[in-house]
Amino acid sequence: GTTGSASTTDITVVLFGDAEEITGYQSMVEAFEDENSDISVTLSPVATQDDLMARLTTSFAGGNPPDVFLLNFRRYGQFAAQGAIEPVQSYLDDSEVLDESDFSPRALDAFRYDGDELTCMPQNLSSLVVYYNEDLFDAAGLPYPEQGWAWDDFLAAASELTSGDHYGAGVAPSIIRLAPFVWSNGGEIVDDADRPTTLTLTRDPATREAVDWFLDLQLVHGVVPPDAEEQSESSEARFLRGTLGMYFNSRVAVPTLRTIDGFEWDVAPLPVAPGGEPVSILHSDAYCMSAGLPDQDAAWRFIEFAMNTGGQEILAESGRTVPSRLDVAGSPAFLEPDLPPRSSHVYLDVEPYLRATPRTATWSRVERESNALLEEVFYGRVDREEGLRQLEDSVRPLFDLQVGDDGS
Amino acid sequence: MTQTTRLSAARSGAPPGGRVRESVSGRRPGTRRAVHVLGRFAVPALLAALFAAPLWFMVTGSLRPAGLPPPRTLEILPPEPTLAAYTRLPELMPLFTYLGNSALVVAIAVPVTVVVAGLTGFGIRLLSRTARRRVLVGLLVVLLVPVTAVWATRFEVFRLAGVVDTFIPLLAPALLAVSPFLILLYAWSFGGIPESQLQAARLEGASWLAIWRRLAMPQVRPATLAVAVLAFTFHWANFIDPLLYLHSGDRYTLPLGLQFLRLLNPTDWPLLMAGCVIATLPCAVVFLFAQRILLSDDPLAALRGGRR
Amino acid sequence: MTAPEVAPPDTPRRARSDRTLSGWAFLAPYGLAVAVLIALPALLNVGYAFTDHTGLTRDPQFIGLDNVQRLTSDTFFRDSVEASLFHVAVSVPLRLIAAVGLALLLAAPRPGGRWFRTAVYLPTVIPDVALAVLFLWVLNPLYGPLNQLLGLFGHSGFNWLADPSTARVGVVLMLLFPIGEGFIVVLAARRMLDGRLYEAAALEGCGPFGQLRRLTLPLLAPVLILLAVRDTILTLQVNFVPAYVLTDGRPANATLYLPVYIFDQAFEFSGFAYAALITIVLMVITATIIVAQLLAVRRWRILR
Amino acid sequence: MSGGLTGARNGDGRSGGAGIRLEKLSKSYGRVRALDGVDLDVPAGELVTLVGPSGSGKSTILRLIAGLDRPDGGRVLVGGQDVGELPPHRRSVAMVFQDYALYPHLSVLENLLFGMRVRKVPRAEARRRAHDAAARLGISDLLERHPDQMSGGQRQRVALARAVVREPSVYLLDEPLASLDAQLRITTRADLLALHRQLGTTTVHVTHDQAEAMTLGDRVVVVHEGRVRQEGPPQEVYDEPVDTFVARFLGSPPMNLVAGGGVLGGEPETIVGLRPEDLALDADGPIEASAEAVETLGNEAVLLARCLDGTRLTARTEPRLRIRPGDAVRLRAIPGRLHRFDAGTGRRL
Amino acid sequence: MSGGLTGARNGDGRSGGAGIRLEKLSKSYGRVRALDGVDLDVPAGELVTLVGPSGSGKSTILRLIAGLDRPDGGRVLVGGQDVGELPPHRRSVAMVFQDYALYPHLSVLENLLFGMRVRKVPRAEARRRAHDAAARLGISDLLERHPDQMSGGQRQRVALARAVVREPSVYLLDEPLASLDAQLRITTRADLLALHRQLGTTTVHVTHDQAEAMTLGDRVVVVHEGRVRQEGPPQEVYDEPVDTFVARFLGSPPMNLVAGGGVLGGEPETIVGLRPEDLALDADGPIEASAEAVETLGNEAVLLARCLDGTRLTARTEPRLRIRPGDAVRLRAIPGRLHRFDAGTGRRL
Ligand SMILES: Nc1ncnc2c1ncn2[C@@H]1O[C@H](COP(=O)(O)OP(=O)(O)OP(=O)(O)O)[C@@H](O)[C@H]1O
Ligand SMILES: Nc1ncnc2c1ncn2[C@@H]1O[C@H](COP(=O)(O)OP(=O)(O)OP(=O)(O)O)[C@@H](O)[C@H]1O
Ligand SMILES: [Mg+2]
Ligand SMILES: [Mg+2]
Repeated sequence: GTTGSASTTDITVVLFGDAEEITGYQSMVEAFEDENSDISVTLSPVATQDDLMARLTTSFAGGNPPDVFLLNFRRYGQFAAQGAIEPVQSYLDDSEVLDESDFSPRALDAFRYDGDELTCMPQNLSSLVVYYNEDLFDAAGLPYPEQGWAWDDFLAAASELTSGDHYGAGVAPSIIRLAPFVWSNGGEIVDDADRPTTLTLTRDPATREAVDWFLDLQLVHGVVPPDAEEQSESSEARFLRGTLGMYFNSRVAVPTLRTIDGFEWDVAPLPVAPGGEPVSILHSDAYCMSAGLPDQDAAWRFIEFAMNTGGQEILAESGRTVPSRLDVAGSPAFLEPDLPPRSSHVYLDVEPYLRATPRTATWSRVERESNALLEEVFYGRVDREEGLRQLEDSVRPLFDLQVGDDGS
Repeated sequence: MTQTTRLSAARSGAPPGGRVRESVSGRRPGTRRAVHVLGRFAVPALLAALFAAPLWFMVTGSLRPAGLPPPRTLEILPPEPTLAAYTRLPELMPLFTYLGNSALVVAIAVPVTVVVAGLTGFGIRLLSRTARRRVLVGLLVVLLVPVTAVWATRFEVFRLAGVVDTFIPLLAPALLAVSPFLILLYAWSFGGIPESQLQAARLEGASWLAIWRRLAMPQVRPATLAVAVLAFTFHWANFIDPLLYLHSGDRYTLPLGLQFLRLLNPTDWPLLMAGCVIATLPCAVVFLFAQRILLSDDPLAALRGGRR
Repeated sequence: MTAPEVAPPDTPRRARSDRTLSGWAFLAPYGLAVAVLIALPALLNVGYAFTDHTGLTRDPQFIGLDNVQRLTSDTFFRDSVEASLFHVAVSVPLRLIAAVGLALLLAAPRPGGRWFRTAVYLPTVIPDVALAVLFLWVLNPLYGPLNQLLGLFGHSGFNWLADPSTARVGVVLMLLFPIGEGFIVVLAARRMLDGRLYEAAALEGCGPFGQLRRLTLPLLAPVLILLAVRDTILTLQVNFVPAYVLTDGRPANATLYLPVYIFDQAFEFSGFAYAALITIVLMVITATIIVAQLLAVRRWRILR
Repeated sequence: MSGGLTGARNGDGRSGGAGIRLEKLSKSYGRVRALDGVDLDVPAGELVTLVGPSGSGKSTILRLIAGLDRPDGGRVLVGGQDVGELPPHRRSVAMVFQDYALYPHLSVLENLLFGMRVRKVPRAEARRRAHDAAARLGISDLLERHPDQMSGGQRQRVALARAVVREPSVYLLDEPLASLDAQLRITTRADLLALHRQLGTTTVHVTHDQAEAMTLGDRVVVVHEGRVRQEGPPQEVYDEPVDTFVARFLGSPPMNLVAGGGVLGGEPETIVGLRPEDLALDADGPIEASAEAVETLGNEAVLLARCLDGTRLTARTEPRLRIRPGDAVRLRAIPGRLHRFDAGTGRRL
Repeated sequence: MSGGLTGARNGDGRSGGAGIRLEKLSKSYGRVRALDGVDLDVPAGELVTLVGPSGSGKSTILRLIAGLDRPDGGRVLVGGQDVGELPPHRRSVAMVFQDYALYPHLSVLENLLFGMRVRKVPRAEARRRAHDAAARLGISDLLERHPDQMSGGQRQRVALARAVVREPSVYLLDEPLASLDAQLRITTRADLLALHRQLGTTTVHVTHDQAEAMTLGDRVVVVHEGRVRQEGPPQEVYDEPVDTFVARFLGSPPMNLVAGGGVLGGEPETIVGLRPEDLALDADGPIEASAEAVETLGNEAVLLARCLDGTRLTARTEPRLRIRPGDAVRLRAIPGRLHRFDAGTGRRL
């Protein structure tokens, strides 16, 4: 808590990330403390988002929540629904440092829990993209993917690249990987984006078409590594080793991919459905403040610093994040022409088309269970029709679950 | 001294596999020898190898060069063993800080565990029969409470005590002797000390605490050794308590660090195995020191051997 | 020092109670720790089971038996109970048999015996998280040593963690290795048996197998029961960290053991009160199994 | 040495010690009545042997004197002072247990020092006393050994030495010879006696071996079922047992007891007793019998004879008899050596 | 009963049993040479007592006969047949251990049935034999108890009963009386003897108690340091010990041995022995001494005397002497009872 002595205030910041990300946050905290000698920050990192949830629940339940914590937009609904988060809207409105218009509207919209007031400050604006191995494309005589390429182009390239222990594409079977394809095809993954009551993978024809296309990659065309192969060597490891043509991931992968020195690689937008839109899915984490603490001032000053140019640049330099501040995102600090990927603008080009999944209190659970069942279908462990039906059926009750006073 | 040797021989018994069976079997010498060697060495060696195998895979897996896909056939040793994975570990995380924190926690928690378990076990020894039975039922109930039931609610206690984000919550299991099982281990061992010894010491003016410290504890050193090893393993491997009750990154312990590692690349096996080796090594070393006594044919005799 | 002239009124039993008092005094630190760190939190937790506490706010409301109602229609909970029961039914006997069998086999003094015992104990020192990571590797369908071993016998192996039944077997297999504690206890107990009894039995015509069946096992019965009870609790409640890391409930809830589900509910899904209720169920299940075990072996005179 | 009864000891702290007096001592363990009104007086400096069958309450008496248990009723006086409220270690009492209760993890020297260490006796003083005691008991060259490296007899002496270093007013010895083998028991018995002569400290020695009781004590106290049956000098108790229990308990083989007198002659309503050594083989003896067995003991033999009326008698005889089982023999009771007891109460008439 | 030596037993399976013959038996445990060429012959039906100090190898002999250990050299013959290759349970040998080795988890009845159950004796037959044996040893009313609910003497009888149900050719008893108290030992000794008379089975009885050895056996075998020192009827061994070891070992108090003869008269280079009972108090005796101690045993007393030249002698005397320590006494050796041994080898001359 903010148990400060007369001169300095202590705040605790809980974040998640891998070792390298944490180093980035560390240097940002140091820069902040240099500028604000009256605030001392305890940086409290955890590895996974699961660990983060455990940490946050314990400290909220124990009455000692952190001042600032980082949450993915797919999880904050759970907290927001119970009023555990102090909305930042009023702070942002009063701020002399930050201005709402500096930030990506798509990212901000994702964090308006009631659709109106801003709940948390999104710090990044990542999205799903395609990383591809230029050397493999060259060897196969394929053109590099470009803006607006279509599903068929993608499939053709993937098939061409698949041979022996080489696979054309790597993608994790999960809702957030599947969703942009559905949206691109004009479908929806839930019946109502604001008050969803069920997944719509089977009932909406456009959705179903996209789902089948996605599943066919593995089940029919075999351009995605099968189950056992994926467990033995992740797609990322394959891509690093140069035996995977294309790899779907968000910006997160970049620091790791930068360790590649055996071949050239770049990033491309998602392929577009026939006659569809170049949609992608938002990946964004935001700084939230705990509700009910006596003094939010220090916490807000930390967020201000992190969201301001200086803070955003420090993180952008790690290569891992796409800054949510559009001015920083457009600056060399992010675009960095001397380090791969050359085409970082791809992340920014898609910004107007970014969409987000529902942000209800139980969404993270829905996603979790769906992913487990989708994996069963994707790797052919269960029959496709049966599997998808089961997926919808078993997940449907989760939409109705009440968490706190939400939904009543 | 003949008396002594015979006594200790009787104490260690003649287990069925040993001397007795050897002379019992009445088959022809050749077959008997074959069966004998098989029973005495081949089968145990096979089982021992089976149990050692996962550790072996762990070590050899960590010695493979990074980035290469693992072999698809069984290999006893990687073709070009390398320590590359180990040198990468400290680059990826503050390995030595984590190790230092873990060491500090263990250095405090293990003695505390031994003292609490020892005191409690001795207390049980002193109680009357009926009281003892009641305490044992109580211990069973304590054992019954799932750990998950207290994780979050304990935080409240720690917050009220103002010890969140210190190492003190990590000592909580030590104050609980890690598990009632360790207390039982002590109670059981203390049961072997004859009543007359306690009374003799009382007569000589020793307080119960002095009796515990000077008489009881020194006599159950194998139990202490066992408790210490088990406690070491527990505290060293403790993942949940640091996750929930530690906040400052620079106080983190090794298991939390291992978690960061897993996130980096879930199939970078050499790196993961190296992390596992580092996490396991201290426990293994501690245990290897203890096994000399703990697992010898006659632990008491082995202890005495160390004493002279 | 002179003796007091008059005896105080309650002279009798003071010497005895001096000892009893000391006994309780020795138990006091532990008792205090139990009260503060287990009893209090656990009671709090039981209280929460009948509220709408989510873990994120601090004003839980009493909602009566709503959570119980929810429990009755929760298919995940049903899966979870089934997974746990399967696990206990398979894992506990196997772990016991392994620990007891190995301890008895390796108890006899023999050259190098210590190293055989050490090998059996060693997997027990592997930290939980490391054990799980290690088994992710061991059970790997393509590179995993287990499938490669099966390959030597011409079997194509399994995709262990992908299939519900093999995933369960995989977890059981993993937990079959850290049996060192039971192993060591049986070893110690076996050493304390009187070698003379075995000679007497041999003289009466009892072979090694008969000695095992008629002497060793009945004599070790109290220890075995203690281990069974402890292992039941451990398997149901504590051993979940490796399972959590290895499979995290997948596939198809096959390994969604109760503690994993409790953890998910309490810490991931903001179902703090609901998790508290499942915790109570878990305790009841555990206690039931233990009582059943104790009743089943009542005639062995272990409580003598 | 701190507190306790040191004041009751005389000058050099070596001779005499304190007398013990038990008054109406009673004690029950649950429903078992271990002691049932025991009165006993042990003058300072005397060695008294408590003898009785197993379970008769001998150990309980010692435990009450030492303060390890509290009596349900009655008083314990040491040196004339009621020690009811004194904890064990302030009673200036040293006890030697049947199993010696040596501390197995300590060397002999450390065993001797243990008590003084916990009582904070200065180091030099403690070592001096330990070495003194060791020398006195002839174990000076065992000081570095551990208990399990010694023979029973050696352990026994260490246990005694540990009692000696306390310089107590009273020694309580609970069957200290029971776990020694026959040969060793005899020599250690002599050592014990010698020690008592040297120190002259009040000593209560418990045994269930009647031979030990006879040879050791200035006085012997026969205990049975929680009561003192008889006390007195050994020979006196042997010669004039107060009842049939004592008569049979002391002496081996035990006294022949014939209800109603039978072949020994006597009134009905009485039991007549005759010790085996008082029954002689005599070709003209009045008692006709046939030999049943002859147990040869080297220096003597025990003849088991069955009289014509079926009474069995044992007689102690010369060793080199040529009597075979079945032979007819004649016996004579040495006159004046008959004991008469009441058939109802068993008490001596 | 399966296999083994039943053939060697005669008709009714009750009398005689099989003779035992040990030839040049030797056995080492590590560096300890437990047996060093033991030759022994036990005729069928005889009861032989093995006696010797602790560690002399008595138990080892039994273990080799039973087949619990294998000899390093030499042969064991039972009923004339080399049993070297037979496992213990085919040797038709029953053993009673010093600590009884009753199965603590079984009731007395189950203890008795145990061996017959593993040997697949029909149920009814087994129960009959168990009840028979129990009746024979007077433990019929203890059948439902567990070993920890019985006294030492009762356990002892159960152990014997367990041996009896086997109906073996040979009984091996390893100090079965050692853990009993003195009173119980005497009565159980008688029971044992009676049992042997009834069954007439070859029996080897081990003890370190010389009194037991003297009274029990048809023959006594004295073992020392892994060798048989002497064997023969008890009285013969007592009267003519072959060396000083046997001389001192049998008899209590032990024989007086005076190197060079001294006050007893004799040549140098010899040791002269005299049993305490052969040394009489005699006012005109040639040996002047002063009394050191008198141990009264009720029926007799032992006088410890120190002669003028410092030699200590013990004499067995009348009980009611009025001699005090320090009194001057005169002693006389009964002529013809002197034993002479070679001073170098200790062997009888
Ligand atoms: N702690 C105890 N709890 C219950 N009963 C006891 C206890 N101590 C002694 N007794 C009982 O009190 C009686 C007297 O016991 P005590 O030990 O004084 O006998 P003892 O004469 O010393 O016998 P022994 O010669 O066998 O040592 C016995 O019946 C015994 O069973
Ligand atoms: N299992 C064994 N291992 C090592 N030494 C042994 C073993 N058994 C006996 N010995 C040694 O062999 C010698 C003879 O032992 P044994 O048990 O035959 O003696 P004993 O005459 O029966 O003695 P006691 O009267 O003490 O029983 C002793 O020195 C003993 O220490
Ligand atoms: Mg006693
Ligand atoms: Mg022996």
